[in-house]
Amino acid sequence: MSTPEAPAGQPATPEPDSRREAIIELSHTGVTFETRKGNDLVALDDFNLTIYREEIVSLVGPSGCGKSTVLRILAGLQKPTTGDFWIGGGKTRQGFSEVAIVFQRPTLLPWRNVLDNVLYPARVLKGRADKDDRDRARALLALVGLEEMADRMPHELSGGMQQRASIARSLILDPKILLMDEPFGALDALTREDLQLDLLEIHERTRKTILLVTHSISEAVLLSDRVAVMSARPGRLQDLITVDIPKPRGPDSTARPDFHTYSQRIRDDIFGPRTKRDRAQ
Amino acid sequence: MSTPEAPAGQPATPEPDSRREAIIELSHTGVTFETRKGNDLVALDDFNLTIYREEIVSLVGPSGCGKSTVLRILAGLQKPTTGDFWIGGGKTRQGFSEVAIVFQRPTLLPWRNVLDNVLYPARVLKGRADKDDRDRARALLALVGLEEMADRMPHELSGGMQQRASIARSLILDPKILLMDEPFGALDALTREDLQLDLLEIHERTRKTILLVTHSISEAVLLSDRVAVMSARPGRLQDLITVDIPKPRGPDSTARPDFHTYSQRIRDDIFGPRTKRDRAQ
Amino acid sequence: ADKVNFQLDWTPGGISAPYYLGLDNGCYTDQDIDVTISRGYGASDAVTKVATGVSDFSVTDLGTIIGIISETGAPVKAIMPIVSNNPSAIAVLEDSPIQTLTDLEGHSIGSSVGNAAMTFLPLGMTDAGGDYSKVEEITADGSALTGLLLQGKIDALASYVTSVVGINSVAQNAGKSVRAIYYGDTLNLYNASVFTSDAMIASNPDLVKRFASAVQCSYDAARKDPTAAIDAIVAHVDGMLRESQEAMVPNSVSFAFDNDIFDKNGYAFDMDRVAHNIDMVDTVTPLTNKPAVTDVIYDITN
Amino acid sequence: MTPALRKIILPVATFLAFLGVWQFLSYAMEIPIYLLPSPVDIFHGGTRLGMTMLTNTGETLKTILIGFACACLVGIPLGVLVSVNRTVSEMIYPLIVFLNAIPIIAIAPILVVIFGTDMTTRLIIVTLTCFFPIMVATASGILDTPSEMLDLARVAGASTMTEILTVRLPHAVTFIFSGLRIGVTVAVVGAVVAEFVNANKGLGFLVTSSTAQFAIPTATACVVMLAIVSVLLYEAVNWIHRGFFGWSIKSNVGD
Amino acid sequence: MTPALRKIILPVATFLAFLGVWQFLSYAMEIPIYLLPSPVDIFHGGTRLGMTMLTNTGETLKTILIGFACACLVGIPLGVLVSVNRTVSEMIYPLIVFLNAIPIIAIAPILVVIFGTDMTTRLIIVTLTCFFPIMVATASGILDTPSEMLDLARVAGASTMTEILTVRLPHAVTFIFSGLRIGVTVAVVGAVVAEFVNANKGLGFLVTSSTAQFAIPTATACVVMLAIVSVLLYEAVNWIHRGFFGWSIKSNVGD
Ligand SMILES: Nc1ncnc2c1ncn2[C@@H]1O[C@H](COP(=O)(O)OP(=O)(O)OP(=O)(O)O)[C@@H](O)[C@H]1O
Ligand SMILES: Nc1ncnc2c1ncn2[C@@H]1O[C@H](COP(=O)(O)OP(=O)(O)OP(=O)(O)O)[C@@H](O)[C@H]1O
Ligand SMILES: NC(=[NH2+])NCCC[C@H](N)C(=O)O
Ligand SMILES: [Mg+2]
Ligand SMILES: [Mg+2]
Repeated sequence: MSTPEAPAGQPATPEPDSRREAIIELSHTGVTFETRKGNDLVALDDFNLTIYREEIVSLVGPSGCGKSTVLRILAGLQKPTTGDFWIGGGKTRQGFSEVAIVFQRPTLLPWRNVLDNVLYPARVLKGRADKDDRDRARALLALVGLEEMADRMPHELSGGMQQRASIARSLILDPKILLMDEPFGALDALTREDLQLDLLEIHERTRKTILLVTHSISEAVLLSDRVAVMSARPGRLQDLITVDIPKPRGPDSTARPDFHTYSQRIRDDIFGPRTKRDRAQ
Repeated sequence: MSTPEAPAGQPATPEPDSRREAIIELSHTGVTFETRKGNDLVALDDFNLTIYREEIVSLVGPSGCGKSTVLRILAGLQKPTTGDFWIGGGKTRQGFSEVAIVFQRPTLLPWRNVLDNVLYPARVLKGRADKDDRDRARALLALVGLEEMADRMPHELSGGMQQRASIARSLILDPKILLMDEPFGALDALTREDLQLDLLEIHERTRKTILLVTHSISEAVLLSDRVAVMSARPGRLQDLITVDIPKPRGPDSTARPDFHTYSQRIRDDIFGPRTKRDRAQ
Repeated sequence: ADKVNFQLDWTPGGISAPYYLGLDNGCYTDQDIDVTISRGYGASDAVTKVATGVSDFSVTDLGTIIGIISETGAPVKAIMPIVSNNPSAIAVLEDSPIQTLTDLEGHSIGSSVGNAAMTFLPLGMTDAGGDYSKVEEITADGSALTGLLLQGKIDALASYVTSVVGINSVAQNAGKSVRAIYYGDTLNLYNASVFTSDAMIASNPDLVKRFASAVQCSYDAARKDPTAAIDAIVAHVDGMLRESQEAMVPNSVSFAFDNDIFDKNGYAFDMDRVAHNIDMVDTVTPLTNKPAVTDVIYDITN
Repeated sequence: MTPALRKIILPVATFLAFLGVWQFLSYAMEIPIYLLPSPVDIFHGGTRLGMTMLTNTGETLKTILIGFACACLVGIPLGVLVSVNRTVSEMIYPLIVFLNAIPIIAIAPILVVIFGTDMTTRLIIVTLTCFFPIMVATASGILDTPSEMLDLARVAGASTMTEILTVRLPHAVTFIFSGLRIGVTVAVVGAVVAEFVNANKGLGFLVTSSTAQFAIPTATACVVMLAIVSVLLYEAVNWIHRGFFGWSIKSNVGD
Repeated sequence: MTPALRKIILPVATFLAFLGVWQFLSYAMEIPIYLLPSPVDIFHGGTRLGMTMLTNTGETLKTILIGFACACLVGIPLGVLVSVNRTVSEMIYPLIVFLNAIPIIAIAPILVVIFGTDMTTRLIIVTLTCFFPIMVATASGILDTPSEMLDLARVAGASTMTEILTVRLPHAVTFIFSGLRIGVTVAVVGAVVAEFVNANKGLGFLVTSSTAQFAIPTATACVVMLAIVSVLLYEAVNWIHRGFFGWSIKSNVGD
C-alpha cells in the first residue's frame, strides 16, 4: 500500500507544473452523520485533496467510503462537520455554469421532457432558454446518442439513457468544474467507451476541471491526471497517484505497459494485502 | 458478427446436455411502446430465448436495447405486445420464492429500515417475518457487507449500499429463478468481485437459474453458461454464446486464454465492424 | 308517570322561561308527567320533530303549523295558544323619521331570508294604508342586520317586538337606542302555540289534557312571579345569562298575556280567529291544501 | 365501451340506481315529505320553480367559480409561504388555522357592514371557506419534494423562488389537486352559506325562501341542484388535472 | 431557543401580537361590539359563563374527537376503495361527492329520527362533515405511489390488498396527513353544526343561546374557544405525524 499524500500542496508524486493553480481544496474535511439511534457515523474523516485547474481527478474506493459525500460537499449540498473546503473561488452553490454535477442517480424532473431537462440549468440561470441553448442541448443529446429522445418524458427512457441525459445536462452551460458521480456506471461497454473518449475530447477542447467518481480502474487510469484512492469507512485518502500517460489519450493508451502498472497499483491499493474471499468492512 | 441463434431449441452452439429442461422461454416476443406523440417505439422485436434450469445466462447489449424490458416481461411487469413467453411454469407473478428480481435502480421502501426491506418479500408471502427469516436476512446483509447497516433507513445508505441491500432482498426467499438488472453496476471493483464470487458460490450450492443483465463483458464471461448479446433498437437477439469455461470458476478463470477469446467475441459482437468514433445508434 | 319529551322552538329564554319554573313548582309532577325539556331548532323543525314522534309536545308559531299541515300533511295539531298576538314589528333608530309603518315608503328594510317577522310586513303595510312596493328590501344574515341598522345602512329592521328589547340593549352598549314600531296586533293572528301529534291525541288524549294543564300551571306561576321564572331558567339551563333573561322574560310574558285576546279566551283558541289565521297564511304564502280549523286545532276543552 | 363513455355512463347509471332505491324506500317505508321528500316529490318541487331554478343556479355558479378562483389565488401562495420559512410557518400557520376555524356566521356582521350586501361579500365568504384545504394541501406538497430534485435545483444555483417555481410547485401538483378537489366541494357549501348570510337570489336564497314558504320538496330540489353542481365542478377539476397535468398522474391500482 | 420551545413560543407570541393589534384597532377605530367585540370584551363575555364554558368545551371536544376518529375509520378505507378499482371509482365516487355536497341542515331531521337526539347523531354529523377531505387525500396518495415500488410489490407476489397495505398506504401517509389536517379543522365545524341541529349543550349550543340572548361578546367568546380547540387539534395532528411517521417528512424549504 502506498503512503497517502501529505496535506494538500505536498503531493506524494512530483508536481508536473509548479505554476498550476488550485481550484478545489479540501483540507481536513470530515463529515459525521447522526443516525436515528444517536450513534454517529463517520462518513469522511480528515480528508485532504487539492485539485488544480484543468485537471481530471478520479475518486475510487469501496462502496460507502464517502466518494459521493466528497462530491456533495463540493456541490454545496453537504456541510462538512469538521475541516474546510473551497471550490472555484467560494463555497456556495454557483450554478451549472461554474460547477456542474452528474448525480449518482440520474435525477430528471419527471414533468419535463428530455430536452427541457437538459435545458433546466439554463432556465434556472437565465430565467429562460433561448434558441442557442436549445441548439446546444440538441447537440449534447446527439453527443450522448439521445437525439431521437428529445421529446420523450424521463420515464420513457431506459436507465442508461437517463444517465446519459443527465450527462448532457451537466454540460449545457459549459461549466468550469465538472463533478461526476459514476457517470458511465449504467452504460454498456460500447457507449461507455464512446463517452469516455468524448469526455477526453471535451476536456482537450475546453480545459474543464473534472472530478470523477468511478468504479472502473481502467476508466480512472484512462481519463485521469491523478487518481485518488479512498479507504473504507471512515473515508480517508489512502493513495494519490499521478498518471503520467501522454495526451491526447485514446483506446490505444490502454495498450501501453504503464497503463497496466497504474491499474495494478490502484488494484493493489483497493484490494490491499488481503487473502481471497476476505471482505473489507 | 456471428449469426443470431435460430428460434429457441436450435441453439447455434451445441447443447451441453440434451436432457436439460427449459424453465424460461421467450418466443417471438416483442414490445412496442406508444409515445405521447402517437409514433410507436419498438423496444423489443421478435426476441427468442430459451433458458434452461440451473443455467446462468447474461444479457448484454447497448443502452436502451431492451434488456430491462426482457426482465420486466419475465417478472410479469410488462405485457409483451407480440409473441409469447413463459417462466417457471407460468406467466404470472409468482413471488420472490419463485422468481426474484434485482431492479436496475435499487428500489427500497423509504419507510422501512434496511433489515425490513430485505425481509419485505417474506412479509408479502407469509404475512410476517419470523425469527428464521430475520436470521437469514442478517446473514444475507453480512454477505453483502451491510451487517452494520441493518437498522439504517435507506436514505442513509450510499448508492452502492442500496444496490447491495436489494441484492440481499432478492435472495431472502431462496428463489428458483433470479432476474438481476446490473446488480453490480454501482459497486467498486473489490465489492463487485466479492459479490460475483458469492453469486457463483450460491449458484453452485442452490442451483438457481439466473438471468443477469450486465455491462461488463468480463463479468458476463466469468459468470455465465451462456451470454445473449442484443443489438441496438429495436432490441433483437444478435448472438448467443455458450461459455465453456470449466466450473467452479473463480478469479483464476479470468487468466485462461479462452476467457479472452469469449470476451473478444462479445466485444466484436457489440462493437461490430465499426471504425473508431462511429456511434451505434 | 308519563315520560314526555317537550321541545322548544329555539334555545331556552324569554317566553320559554316559565316551563322551567313549572319544573320547580311541580306543575308536571302534579299531572303525573315526567317531562324532559329540550331546546328547539327553529319553527319548522319543531313540527317535524313532533310529527315524527321525536318529541311528544312542542311549541311554535301557529302560522307555521298551518303552513306545514297544508303543504306536507304533517299529522300535528295545536292544543293551546301561548302568545295570542303576532309580535311582528319593525325596529328603527330612536331618531329615525319613521314613525308609522306607512313612513317606510322610500326607505329600506332589512331582513334575513324567510324571517317570520318579514312574512306579514306587506300585509301589515297594506292594512296601514302604505305601498309596500316603495320599500327597498335588503336581505342579510340575522346577526348582520343589527349592525346594518345601527350603522344606518338600513333604515329599519323586520323583527319581533319582543326581540327589540334585546336589540336595544345591544344598541345602548354602543350609545344608541332603537324603538319598535309594532303592527302585529293589527293582523289578529296567533303566534306561539303548544302542539302535539295526531298519534298522541289518538292514543293518550288524557295526557294531552294533563300536559296542557301543566303548561297553564307554569305560565300562571310565571305571570305571578316573573323573577322566579328567571331564577328557574338560569338554574336549569347552562349558558343562561341572568341579565339577559331579566330583560327578556318579563317583557315576553307581558306581551303574551297582557292583552284582550288572553283576557277573553284564556288558554283556549278562538276558532274564528284561527280560521282568520288560516286565511292570512293562505294570503301571504298560498296554500296547496288549505286546512280547516279542525285540521289544525285539537280542542282540549271537549 | 370506450373509457370516456364509461366515465359518463357508469356514474349516471349508479346515480339512477341510487334514485330508484331511494324512491322505493320512500314509498315502502312511507317516509313523510316533511322528513325527506322522495325523488319524485323533489322533481315536482323543482319544476314548480321552472326557469327560476336555472337562473338562480347560474347566479350561485358564478359565485362559486369566482370565489373558488380567488381561493386558489390565495390558498396556493399562502401554502407556499407557510412552507418556505420555518419561522414564518411557526408564526402564522397557527394564526391561519385559528382564523379558519371561526365560523363565517360569527364574522358575517362585520363583513356585510364593510363590504356591503352584494357580490363582494359573497366572494369573500366563499374564499374564506375554501382557501384552507388548498393551502394545507399545497404546503404538504411543497414540503414533500424529494431531496434529490432539490439538490439538482440547488446545484443549478436556484434561488428559493426558482426552487419553488421549478421544482417544488410542479412536484406539489398532485397534492394541490387533492386540495382543489376538496376545495371545490367546500366552495359550493361556502356559496350556500354566503347566500344564507347575504343574498336575494341564488340557490341558497331559494332554499331558505322555499323553506319559509313550507315548500319542502322545492327546497330539497334546490339542495339536489347544489349537489349536482358540486359533482360537475368536482369532475371539472379532475378533468383539468388529467388534461393539463397528465404527467402527475400515476398508475391505477391493479394496473 | 430549542426548536420545541420555538414551536410553542412563536405561535403564542404571534397570537398575542394579533390580539394586541386587534384590541388596538378596536379601540382606535371605535369598532362597536355588535360588529366585532374587542378581545377584552370577548374575555369579559366569556367569564360571564364561568365554568359552564369549560364543561361545554369538554362536551364539544368529545364529539369532535370521536367523530374525527370515525371519519378516519370511514375516510381512509373509502379513499382506498375508490382508488383500488376503476369501475368502483367511476361508479361510486361521483355519488359520494353528490352526497357530500348535501348540507347537513337538509338531512338533520331524518338523522335525528333514525339515530335519536343523542350523541350518536352528532357523531354521525361530524363524520359526514369531515370524512371527505380524508377520503380525497387518501385516494390521491394511493394513486400517487411510484411505479417502481408497485413493481417491487407485484414481483414479490403481493395481492392487491398486500400492495395497498405494504406500499400504497405507507406512501400515501403524507397525503393522508394533509387530509387529516384539513379534516380535523372541518371536524370542529362539523361538531358545531351538529350542536346547532341537535344538542342541549356544547359550544355550538352556547353560541346559539348566547346569540338568542343578544350576548354578542359571550357568543364570540365561545367562537374563539372553538378556534383555539381547532388550533390545538391541528397541532396534535402535526405532532402525531412527526412523532409516528417521521420518515414521511422531508426537508424544509431553504434547508
Ligand atoms: N415506459 C416506457 N415508455 C416508453 N418507452 C419505454 C418505456 N420503457 C422503456 N422504453 C424504451 O424502450 C427501450 C428499451 O428500454 P430498456 O429499459 O429495456 O433498455 P435497457 O436495455 O435496459 O437499457 P439500459 O442499459 O440503458 O438500462 C428504450 O428505448 C426505452 O426508451
Ligand atoms: N444522509 C445520510 N445519513 C446518514 N448516513 C449517510 C447519509 N448519506 C451517506 N451516509 C453514509 O455515509 C457513508 C458514505 O456515503 P457515500 O454516499 O459518500 O458513499 P460512496 O462512496 O458514494 O458509496 P457508493 O460507491 O456506494 O455510492 C456511507 O456509509 C453512508 O451510509
Ligand atoms: N338565528 C336566529 N335568530 N334564529 C331564530 C329564528 C328561528 C326561527 N323560528 C326559524 O324558523 O328558524
Ligand atoms: Mg456514491
Ligand atoms: Mg435497463
